[in-house]
Amino acid sequence: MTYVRSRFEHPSAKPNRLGYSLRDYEGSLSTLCAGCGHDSISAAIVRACYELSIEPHRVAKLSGIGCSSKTPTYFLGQSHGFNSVHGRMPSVATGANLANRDLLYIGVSGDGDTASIGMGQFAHVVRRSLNMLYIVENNGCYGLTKGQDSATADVGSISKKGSENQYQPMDLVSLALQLGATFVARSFSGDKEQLVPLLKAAMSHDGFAFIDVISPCVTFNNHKGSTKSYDYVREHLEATGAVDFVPMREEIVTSYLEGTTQEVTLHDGSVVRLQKAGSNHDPRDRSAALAAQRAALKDGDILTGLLYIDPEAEETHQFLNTTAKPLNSLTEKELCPGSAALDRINASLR
Amino acid sequence: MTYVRSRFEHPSAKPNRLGYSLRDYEGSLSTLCAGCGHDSISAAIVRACYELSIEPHRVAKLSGIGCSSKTPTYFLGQSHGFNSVHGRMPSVATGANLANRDLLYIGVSGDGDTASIGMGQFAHVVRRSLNMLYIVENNGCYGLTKGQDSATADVGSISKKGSENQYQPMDLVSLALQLGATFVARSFSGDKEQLVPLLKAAMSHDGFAFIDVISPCVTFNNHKGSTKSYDYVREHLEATGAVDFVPMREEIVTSYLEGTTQEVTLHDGSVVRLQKAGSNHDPRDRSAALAAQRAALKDGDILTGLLYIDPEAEETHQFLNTTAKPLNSLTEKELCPGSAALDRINASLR
Amino acid sequence: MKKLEAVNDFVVKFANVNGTGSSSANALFVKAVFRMGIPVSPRNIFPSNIQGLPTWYEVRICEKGYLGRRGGGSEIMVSMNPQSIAKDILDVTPGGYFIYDSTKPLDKKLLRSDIHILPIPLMEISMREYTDPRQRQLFKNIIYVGALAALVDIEFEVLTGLIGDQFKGKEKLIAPNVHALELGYQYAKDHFQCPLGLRLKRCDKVGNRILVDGNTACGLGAVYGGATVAAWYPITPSTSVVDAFDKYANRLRVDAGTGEKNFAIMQAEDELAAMGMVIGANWNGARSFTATSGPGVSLMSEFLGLAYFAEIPAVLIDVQRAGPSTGMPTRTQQSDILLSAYASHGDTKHVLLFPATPKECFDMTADAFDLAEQLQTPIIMLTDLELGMNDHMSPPLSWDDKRSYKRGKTLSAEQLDKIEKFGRYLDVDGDGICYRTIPGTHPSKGSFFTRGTSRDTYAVYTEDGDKYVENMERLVRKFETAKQYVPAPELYAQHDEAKYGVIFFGTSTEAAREALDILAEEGIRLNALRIRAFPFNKTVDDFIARHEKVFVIEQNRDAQLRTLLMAENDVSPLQMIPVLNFDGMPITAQQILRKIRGHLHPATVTPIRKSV
Amino acid sequence: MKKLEAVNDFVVKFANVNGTGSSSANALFVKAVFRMGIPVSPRNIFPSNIQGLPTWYEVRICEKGYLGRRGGGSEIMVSMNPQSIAKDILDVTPGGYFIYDSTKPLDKKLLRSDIHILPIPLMEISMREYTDPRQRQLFKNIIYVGALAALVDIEFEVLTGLIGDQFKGKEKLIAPNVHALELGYQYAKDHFQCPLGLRLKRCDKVGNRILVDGNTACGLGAVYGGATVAAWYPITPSTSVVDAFDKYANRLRVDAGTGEKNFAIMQAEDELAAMGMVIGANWNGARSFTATSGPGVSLMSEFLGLAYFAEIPAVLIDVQRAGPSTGMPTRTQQSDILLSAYASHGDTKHVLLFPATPKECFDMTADAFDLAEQLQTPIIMLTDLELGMNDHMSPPLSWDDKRSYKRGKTLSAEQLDKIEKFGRYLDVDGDGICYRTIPGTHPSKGSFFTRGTSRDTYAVYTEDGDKYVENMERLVRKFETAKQYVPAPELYAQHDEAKYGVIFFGTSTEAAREALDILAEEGIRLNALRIRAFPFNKTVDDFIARHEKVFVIEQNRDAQLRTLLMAENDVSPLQMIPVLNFDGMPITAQQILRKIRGHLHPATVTPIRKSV
Ligand SMILES: Cc1ncc(C[n+]2csc(CCOP(=O)(O)OP(=O)(O)O)c2C)c(N)n1
Ligand SMILES: Cc1ncc(C[n+]2csc(CCOP(=O)(O)OP(=O)(O)O)c2C)c(N)n1
Ligand code: SF4
Ligand code: SF4
Ligand SMILES: [Mg+2]
Ligand SMILES: [Mg+2]
Repeated sequence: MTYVRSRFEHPSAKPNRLGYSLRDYEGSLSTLCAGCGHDSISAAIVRACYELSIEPHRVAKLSGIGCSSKTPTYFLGQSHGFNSVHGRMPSVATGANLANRDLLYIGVSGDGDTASIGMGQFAHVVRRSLNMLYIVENNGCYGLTKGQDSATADVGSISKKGSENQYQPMDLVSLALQLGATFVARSFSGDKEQLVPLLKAAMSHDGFAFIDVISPCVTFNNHKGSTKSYDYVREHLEATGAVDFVPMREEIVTSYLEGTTQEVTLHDGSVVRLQKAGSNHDPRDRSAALAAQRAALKDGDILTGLLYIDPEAEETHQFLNTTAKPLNSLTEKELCPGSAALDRINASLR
Repeated sequence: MTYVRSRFEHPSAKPNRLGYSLRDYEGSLSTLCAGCGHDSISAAIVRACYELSIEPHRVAKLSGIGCSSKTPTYFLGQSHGFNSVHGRMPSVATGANLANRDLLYIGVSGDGDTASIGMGQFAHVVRRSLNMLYIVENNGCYGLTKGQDSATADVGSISKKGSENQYQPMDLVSLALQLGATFVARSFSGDKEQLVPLLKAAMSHDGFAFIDVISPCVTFNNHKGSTKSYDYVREHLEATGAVDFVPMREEIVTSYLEGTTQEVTLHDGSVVRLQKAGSNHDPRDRSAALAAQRAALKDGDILTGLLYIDPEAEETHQFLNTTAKPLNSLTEKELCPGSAALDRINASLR
Repeated sequence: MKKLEAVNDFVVKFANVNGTGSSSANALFVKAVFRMGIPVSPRNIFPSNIQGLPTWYEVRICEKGYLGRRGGGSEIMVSMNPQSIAKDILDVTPGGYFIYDSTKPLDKKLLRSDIHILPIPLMEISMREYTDPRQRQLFKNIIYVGALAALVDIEFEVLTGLIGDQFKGKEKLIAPNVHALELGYQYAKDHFQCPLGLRLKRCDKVGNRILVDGNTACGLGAVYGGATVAAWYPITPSTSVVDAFDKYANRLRVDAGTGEKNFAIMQAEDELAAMGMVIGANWNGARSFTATSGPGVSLMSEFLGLAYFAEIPAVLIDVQRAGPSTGMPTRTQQSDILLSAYASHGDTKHVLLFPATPKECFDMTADAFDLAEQLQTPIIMLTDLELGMNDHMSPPLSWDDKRSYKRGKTLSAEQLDKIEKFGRYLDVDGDGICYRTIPGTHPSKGSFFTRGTSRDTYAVYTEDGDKYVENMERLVRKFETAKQYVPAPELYAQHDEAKYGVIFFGTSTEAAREALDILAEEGIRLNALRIRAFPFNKTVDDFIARHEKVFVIEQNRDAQLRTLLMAENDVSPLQMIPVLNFDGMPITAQQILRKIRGHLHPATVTPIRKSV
Repeated sequence: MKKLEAVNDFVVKFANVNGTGSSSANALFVKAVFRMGIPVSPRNIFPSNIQGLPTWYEVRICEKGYLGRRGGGSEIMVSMNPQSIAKDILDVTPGGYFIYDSTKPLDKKLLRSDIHILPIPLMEISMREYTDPRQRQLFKNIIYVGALAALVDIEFEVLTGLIGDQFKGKEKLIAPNVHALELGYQYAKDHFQCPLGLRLKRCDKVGNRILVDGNTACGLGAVYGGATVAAWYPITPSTSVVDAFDKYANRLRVDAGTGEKNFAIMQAEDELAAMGMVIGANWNGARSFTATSGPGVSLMSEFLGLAYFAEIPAVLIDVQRAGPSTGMPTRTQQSDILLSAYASHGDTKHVLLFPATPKECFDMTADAFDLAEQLQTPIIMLTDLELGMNDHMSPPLSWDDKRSYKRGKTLSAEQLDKIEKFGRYLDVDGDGICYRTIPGTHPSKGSFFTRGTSRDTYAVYTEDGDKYVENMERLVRKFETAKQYVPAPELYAQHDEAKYGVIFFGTSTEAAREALDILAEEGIRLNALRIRAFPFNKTVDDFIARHEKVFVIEQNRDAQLRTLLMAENDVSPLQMIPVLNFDGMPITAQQILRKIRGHLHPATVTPIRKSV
């Protein structure tokens, strides 16, 4: 259990545009193991919401079951949360989103929760391009049930018990790209400089935003031989280039050298700026993203950063052509056709 | 209901190497709609098993629920069959295969059975590279429940009711490639010249062999506007080049011009020969296969033929290092450690 | 030879080939009987297959107004299927009539001397008249309806009227259809002595009733009940519930100007997902439902336990079919009762509704949304294939325009402002029902964490045994409270002297009514009660207590409702005599009578294998 | 101040922090008591969390040999967790002892004058002695065991002996551990008057029993029972069943030469898949099982219905935890009974086994594979967290080397050759059990199509109601037959005059035994029966019939077994009085006594909120 509060917190935290301080975005004390990557991700979410000046009560947090899925209790204490059942968060999030298109939906899951029992629902929530942020806190194992290999464990990775994984890993990033996710990124719980802007960009994305965050399990999968340990990940990180998120309201201050950056403008006018790096590809090109990811996997590199974004993405409500008003706000007035209409129906049935 | 027997049957059918005639591989009368693509696939399976001289009783047929999943009753009447529950054939096949590694496992499923309710189990049976042939009879709809769109329906495809599908299709071929299937092909129920050799190659492959066969539903998805109708498919077919399967026993007779063909030799010495065609790529190169498939999809082409094969594929039993003898043949002798061992265990617990 | 004579009291059976468009012709016949003011109840007996297999349409005509399946053979058989002809001819009651397509000669071996054979060269006539093969197929069916009109004396203008209504907008189709009717009518007139001894005669026993299937009524109930999110996965026999919701919502819930929809329908990837969506939507304040059948309910078990324990409203319509497993997907049964009542692991109980008519399907579906939000728990409506997929004569659907949706204890921002400290699971009113909040309601108050794990009254995770027990006992209290909210049972004529009572529910109702009347005519008077919901309220206890023995009529093998009565109301098993039919066909009055008589005068019992 | 005096009869409780390696030290203490021939029963009370939260280890020492949880406070508390210290000190019985790590001073406000405070500067000692932080942590625990040795008079050589056994192969670890023990031992000797009034004294009440947890015994039972395919998905508290199977199979089932395995373990993607694999493997002739807990059983419902209806053997071990939903994953309950008995839609019934000791876990698991193949249906073993995850004193495991596996009615190629026409669902012997064939057995005979849809006796698909009913009634016959196959109930001392009977099962057994003895001492003699399986056989009927009233002891809220008795054996609810505890802790004799006494002399009842 981490007695210390999120690492990002310091008294200096001044109120944001809406007057909320960082603390207003925090949750209750974490009961995770000290040093668990998941706690860093919670801290990054707190930071991102704070910096984006999101109204806490306009966020809904959803999760499945697992250490990772416990984390929504540890951030955004003023938001409603729903810790559902194992592997089924996507469907609950879908129903919630259909009920009210106006909230920001943050789904937190684990690699077991998503890649094993949740694989089917994951694939389908991507396919529907539900407007939500879907975070997988990927530690390559089942933390809460004491460290069994998950479906994202790499071939040859050694479990704490000493057994070597034989099965090919499910690369959720490739799958999300393949299934048509409109925002796909990978990051590392240890790299808040990258994670926070990525989260901000994802939260500002209209459509399905997926971030797979490698998040070491210090208790069961942080030993030598594990490919999800802090050390291993650090050694194999390869970034697509720094990400910088500029909300529409702020004008762009920092200036970059000609041609060294690439900018993507989102619906709301905010801008995602990517600094070019070696392995860079056009983040609007899905095929290129898939190729880059395959190449990295071949070389045993962990490619992080924003891999793909479609700023024109459409989301479920557009497919369904639902009214702009949240469905949960409609009353008898809008919903009940009344007795006259019913009489006409009766007549048609005689 | 097709009163006529499988199209391939003709009295000329002479006994095969084992002395079985084609009829020995047939099943009971089909109760599917006349003209249903699925019946052609059944006929192709009959033909392939006959030509490969497979002992019918050494085959196990498994399926889920759907018109497609009914078909195992219509072929190989002398084989055991298991029509399980909707979307769960992969797990039943996995258990069956673990119990006896010596049979040939043919799984038949539909696009609803696999891409919707069965997505999770499909992904995981691929990941385990179970030694089986997995056929999806893909008609883009739920035939048995009267034609609702399935997850493989293309964007813009018009349902019989007239509604236009909004959701992006799940391309099972790309997913199988992405998930690491070691034999991946796509075919068309109307093209037996291609389908039969593909089936023979797949049955001879040690490891997970996947064939997605576009198989029009004449009753609910064969109208204008559907992208899974006979007409539409025929218009958009693009073959990777003819496939030719040469069992180890037969020596190669037909000769081809230098460089026009490509040969892949399987474990048992049989050979898959691919005739080069325009869109050809090396079928041993997974990335190339993925790229070719993406390109085809972009152009709205339906790429058929053998897209990928790994002749060195490993399968589940190798990962598990199980004994060569079928587990279901082991007796007390091999399985029960006996009382002496138990006494030692008791002692260790005092 | 014997010649059956009857007016407005016989059974006509159509034997067709699946997928040949016979259903609309058969429906035309039924609708005509209906419009002649004669009570009629049709039943589709169809295979789990799309095309080519035998399918039957059994029409009971009964001026007395009994709408349950009569059972026994049929007085008139319209045999249109060579595959099943041998079986079908045997189905005709001695003295009855066998109508078949004589275009192909009838196999002599099949002939019966005790019935009247009426050959009509249907295909021949239609080949002569029409060129397009599809038309030939379709009109062949209309022709036999025309023939029937002559044979059983259907008012022809009723038929033409129906054709007129059916093709409003496509007027040019009217003439050819009427022509087809005339072809059949004329042929019958010319070749047979019309009408037969079995005939129809206009009467006034229909009143203002409508002819509709239960699933359509459920779909409409969801529209009127304010459902905005429907999440489902196709499965027979429930698919038409969502189809109907879709149809009427698109007709009644779309903004004329923008074309935007005041509802969302999501075809899920499976039933687990469908229930997950329903739970997510209800949690977020939208009225949401799903419809499925047995296999779907099994798959929803885990989620139902979550909704029970986390106290999230949900509406589930289970259109039951014959189990177990895939069972007989196109046959009817009432066999998901125990599963539904106790779905999921641990100590769980769910509220059940048992509709018996399309009108109740409509009312109870609409009510289910109120109940779900008032009780903050899943409401499972148990209908079945017989009620859901067959047309039934039903009182007209009605809606009180003054009615407003009961959203239950849901706090608004204003209410939250007034509250000192909000506790999601605080039993403030002592009825076991606590106050909930919808996400996004208030900037700083009312947020809480919903979970399937144990928690204290403030929704904080706890492993404290006392707090766990307190919560579990409150849920029992809530279930007690539910007894006052759910629809009360219906009591039928009560005779003080009656020693025996009869309990039934859902689609056993019509057959039970008929059986009771017959017994009454014999001077055997039994009291009756129809259960409409679980938990059972005091009326049920009292009814059972008042009688020495109670017959419990069900359509399943294991007498599941009887088990529920014992388990929940401490009724002695010995007091309850199961009356069961579970062969997949709707239970009949005769089956009920046999069992009850067998018990009343054991002497006369002849051991039965099964239904008439 | 009062000073508790007792020999071999008190409770010691260890309060630790989750994940600090205290468990092996605590186990060392328990094993020492055990080796001194004194009956002991330890219980782990742990959070659903990996590290940092409070966890307790409650050790009951009872020369009389009662192994159930005693309840009440503890006579000795070893307080090692600052988080829970306030709660822990209150838990001590007046006159009892509170041992704590005095490295940090104790908050004065917490002090109690009615108990003895024994400060030991554990961390300080260990800091002084060891440098490596991990060692300091670990040895601190060993030190308090050493201190306890002096305080309650554990034979020191027993401890050193245990250390010796524990570190066979790693001898260099022996010395430091023994040293740590001595440090504690010495400190206690120097600072406190040893032994305390509460002390141990070697006796001979252990006999040849072993100390093992139920899950390990289940895993071993599967190895001996011939399981070759294990398919599972991790879930507390069942995970260690498959872990044990894995451990022992790798030790006993691997070919020494080739290293090839005579078994396959597959971690499935979820519980649906796990059950699918079990069904596929059993269908194909391999003995296969899975282990899970409540949520898993809910997810397996659909597949269980398929296995019931298609008649495929399957073995499912449900290690129950507190539901509903995720509930309290690390607490115990017996609340999956109804779900398991009736799992899945339609009319279904499943065979259940209720083990009460590790030896029964072993025997019943092995038997389950015979039963599954003999009855061709799923066998569900209902154990629970209390039995599965805690060490229990158990009779030694035993195996008859002459025993051979009963594979049931499975036809070999030779047998098939002799058969005229094979019918998979033909009830040849009239016991409801038909003959099956395994794929690949015979080139031309015995193949059939397995399905979840209705079929005739030759496994051919049918929608014929009669054939369906015939099959469903045969399944009832088979379930009757099962009564002779399943383990018979155990009867305890029967007094002819006794008006009251007591029924219990599984982990209520020890507490029930204790309660019955106490009542007997008071001259109240009750007859008792322990249920070991469902369906219940005649012995159960007779037992209930023999008594005016029967107390049914269960660890769930809704008296689920009582419901099952009513439903299946027509017992009147009024005859059965529920005795329940469902707070997640194992039921105690005191809880049982309170309820039974309350009923025997209603006068003296004091309404209880809950357990001691
Ligand atoms: C239906 C069901 N099956 C199994 C479990 C047990 N379980 C709890 S968490 C978990 C896996 C969690 O792994 P992951 O999602 O990777 O989360 P992590 O703990 O690694 O962050 C499992 C199997 C459960 N709660 N529910
Ligand atoms: C659990 C469950 N849900 C739903 C159904 C109903 N159902 C039967 S077949 C089917 C879909 C079949 O579609 P597909 O797999 O594409 O097969 P096709 O008929 O198109 O060949 C569905 C939803 C079922 N049998 N079981
Ligand atoms: S077990 Fe692993 S994943 Fe879980 S809290 Fe501890 S470190 Fe994090
Ligand atoms: S409905 Fe479609 S899929 Fe099913 S049998 Fe007919 S044509 Fe084939
Ligand atoms: Mg994980
Ligand atoms: Mg399909």
